[in-house]
Amino acid sequence: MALTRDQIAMRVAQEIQDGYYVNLGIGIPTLVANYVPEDMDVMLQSENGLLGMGEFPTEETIDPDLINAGKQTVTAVTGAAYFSSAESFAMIRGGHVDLTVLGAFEVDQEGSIASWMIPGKLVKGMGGAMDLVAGAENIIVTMTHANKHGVSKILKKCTLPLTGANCIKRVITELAFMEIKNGAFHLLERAPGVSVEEIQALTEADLVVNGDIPEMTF
Amino acid sequence: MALTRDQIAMRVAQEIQDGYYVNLGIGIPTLVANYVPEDMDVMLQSENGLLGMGEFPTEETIDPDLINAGKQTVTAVTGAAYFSSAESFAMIRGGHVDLTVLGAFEVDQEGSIASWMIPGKLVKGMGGAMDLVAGAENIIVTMTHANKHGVSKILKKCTLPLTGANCIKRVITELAFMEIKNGAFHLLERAPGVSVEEIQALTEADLVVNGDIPEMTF
Amino acid sequence: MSGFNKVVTSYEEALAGFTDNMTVMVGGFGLCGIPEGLIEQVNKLGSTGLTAISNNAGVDGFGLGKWLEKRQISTMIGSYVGENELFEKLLLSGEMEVILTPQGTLAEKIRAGGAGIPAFFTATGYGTQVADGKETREIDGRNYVLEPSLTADFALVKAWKADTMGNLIFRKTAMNFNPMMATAGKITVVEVEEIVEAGELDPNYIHTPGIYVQRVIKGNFEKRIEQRTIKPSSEKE
Amino acid sequence: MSGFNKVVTSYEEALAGFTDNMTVMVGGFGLCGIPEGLIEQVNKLGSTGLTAISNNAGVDGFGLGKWLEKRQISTMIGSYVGENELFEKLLLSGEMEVILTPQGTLAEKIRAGGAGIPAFFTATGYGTQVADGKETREIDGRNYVLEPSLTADFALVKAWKADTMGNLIFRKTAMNFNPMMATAGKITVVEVEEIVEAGELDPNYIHTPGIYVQRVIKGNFEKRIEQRTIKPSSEKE
Repeated sequence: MALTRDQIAMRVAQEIQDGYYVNLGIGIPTLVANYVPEDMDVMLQSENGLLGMGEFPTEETIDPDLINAGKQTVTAVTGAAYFSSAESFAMIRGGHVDLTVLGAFEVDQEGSIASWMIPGKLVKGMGGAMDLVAGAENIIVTMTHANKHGVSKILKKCTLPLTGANCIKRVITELAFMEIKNGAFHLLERAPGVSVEEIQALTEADLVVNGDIPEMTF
Repeated sequence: MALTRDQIAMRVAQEIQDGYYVNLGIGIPTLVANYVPEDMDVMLQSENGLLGMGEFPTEETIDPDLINAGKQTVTAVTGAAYFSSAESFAMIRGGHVDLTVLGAFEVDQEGSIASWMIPGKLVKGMGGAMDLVAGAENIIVTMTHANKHGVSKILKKCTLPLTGANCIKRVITELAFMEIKNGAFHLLERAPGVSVEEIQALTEADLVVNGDIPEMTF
Repeated sequence: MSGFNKVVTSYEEALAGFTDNMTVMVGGFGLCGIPEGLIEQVNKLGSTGLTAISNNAGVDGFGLGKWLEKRQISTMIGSYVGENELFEKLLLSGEMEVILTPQGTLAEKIRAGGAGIPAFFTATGYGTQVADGKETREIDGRNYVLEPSLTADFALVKAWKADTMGNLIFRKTAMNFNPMMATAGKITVVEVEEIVEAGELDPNYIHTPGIYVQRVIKGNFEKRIEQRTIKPSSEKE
Repeated sequence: MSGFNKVVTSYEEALAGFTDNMTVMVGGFGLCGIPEGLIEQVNKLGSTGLTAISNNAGVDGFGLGKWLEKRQISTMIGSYVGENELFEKLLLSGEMEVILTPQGTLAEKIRAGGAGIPAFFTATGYGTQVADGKETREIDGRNYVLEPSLTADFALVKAWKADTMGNLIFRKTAMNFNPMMATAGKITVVEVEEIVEAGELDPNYIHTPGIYVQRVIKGNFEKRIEQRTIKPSSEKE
């Protein structure tokens, strides 16, 4: 069965290591924070200028001067630091963030990603997404495998304006965990109960399937 | 009579305006601080990372963590700020310092300056001098007009390795206050009792003398 | 220290010399850390043909949203349109030129402008439309885009506290673009919550030294919250 | 927060993995703000063939002067030789390669290295031997030199205080090159005067966030003064 949004986040969380500095994008990536293993510590980076983002505030602790990159009011954890956006993107562009998780409209087998614009329809601006995909060594993209009409978003070549070229290596959808290398998607894991054929059917890109593909475990 | 070192500094100080941020080099430029008019305030920038340099400390207030660009122990005035050397040179390169005063071995009529190296003899490194001459709009060079053998240092073309090209506009020596424009030195003022002919004799560069040249007043 | 007293007491004085067709940077991220009173004053002045450099353009009816309503901006340089419907409309209709710039590149272009760096290479945007028409170059096996820096006639900055000499400190994430913009304006005007005497801010923790600042004014801030997110009351620490 | 505890208790541990022929940045300006114990440890290790990036090279017998004595440095990148006689001798004899770099360019190259900027243009050094062999370009009527950034295998940094997570604050002008170097080392080791618990440093005034720091060690500092200048006792305030 296809993963829920929370299950996608749970699977991403398994890739986290103790002591990681992590940047989580808006949407499913945000949920990842809820599934960091108990015995591990991570520091969340928010690109507007905060390292050590905490949970949402209470009515008593809410502070308009303390927001995250999604413009939500948040708190700061023990050991946090505030800094300018220039410093924040120095961290990101300089490769100091250990893991970046973000959403996408499309990804392709060359590792390119489209996530910021649908011409004529949706213009939100790229915000920090282009910097994040260019700066991080270690990126996980979370997205749905296809749109509601069954049209694949796992493509040979992105059709929408790119956020970054040749920068994505790992993608987790509601159906599969895939790695991009040598110009193709490689199927690493299946969602529990989802067959390789089902994944194949919704994947427009070249999909390499080597041997038995294990199911994800939670 | 030729100016003393202190008189050169006094003449430079007349160019200061109230509210100026000023960077003073080592040697005569340092003396300028002593002659800032009573009714004016200046903030001294020290390029290692201090805005608002004060006088030397006492035995009681000396602090090894508080030095100037000449590596001397100093103090900080009210309203001072400490910052990194990157920030310090952002100020300098970005043209935020109102006046820079520094010494030189040679200057030439193209506005080039040599101040950091005598090949085979003296290698101290350029330190911040190249940044200062490239960054400041408003630079005054203080120097002796000629060496002790009477060889001019006010040249058609510098012979020593340059600190900066085409960046110097004003020079004050023990004999004269000169402006560099249109490929020549223009004599603005004479030291009291020094004749135009004496200045001319010690100036290898093209020297433009327009009308009566006033004596400096102190 | 007369020459260093940067405090002005009216918004008219704060924006003296501000005219049509100027380039103006405005600090803030979303509605967090925006110079509310200075934005209001430009709106009052009614200046048009502005090139506005700001990460966002406020929301409908607040912040830079007001400049949009009055059609004061002819060119907007920012990274995020977000939920601002009027912005999106002006962009799609072409009524306003919009130069969408990645957030980190925008921050760095402003920092570079203030620091006397005319251009720098960054990997951000390589292979995307952001790189269209720009020089690209491979350095040590990676591809980069050459980005020119940004400066402005006026930088409108919001800080937490200033001393009379213009030394600034910011508060939490209200810092965002404000420190870089403070360095990149020919005239930098700072609206603050509190003005203190010189010497009251610890010189070791000043975020923006006064050398970058020309004018300081005390403002009154609404500090509107864009996304009020509260921990559900059922949730315990 | 086990994963974020960066404190080490021996210099051996602090410099684990440090080998011959590495590139190493060393913070400080003159003898102010240098990581004394870390410098000493590299001297003890006897590593050779080092490329050292530091504004100065200490004085004879102290700071990086000790690395010079032991001929540990094969290439020195700095801005000032100053009064260090051995440095001048090794430079003039060609025994050590010396890449003299303007101080501001050096600071910016290191800042750029840490910030993922591979190269930038600066007016500094245009028309001088610093620009020899480098690309130059006219931008808006001024001439600039293209300067590549610098990074290092190890950055040896001196801070005033660190918390256990590696958040740093510096003190007065002992800050100098230390914050940029902290960002530009693959492994950044910080020697501090005091280590405090996480949460004890105000998040609003942290100079270097812990994300840049891999190891923290408490040192004992001599803080030798290079130019002891005292106000003449006759002079009154």
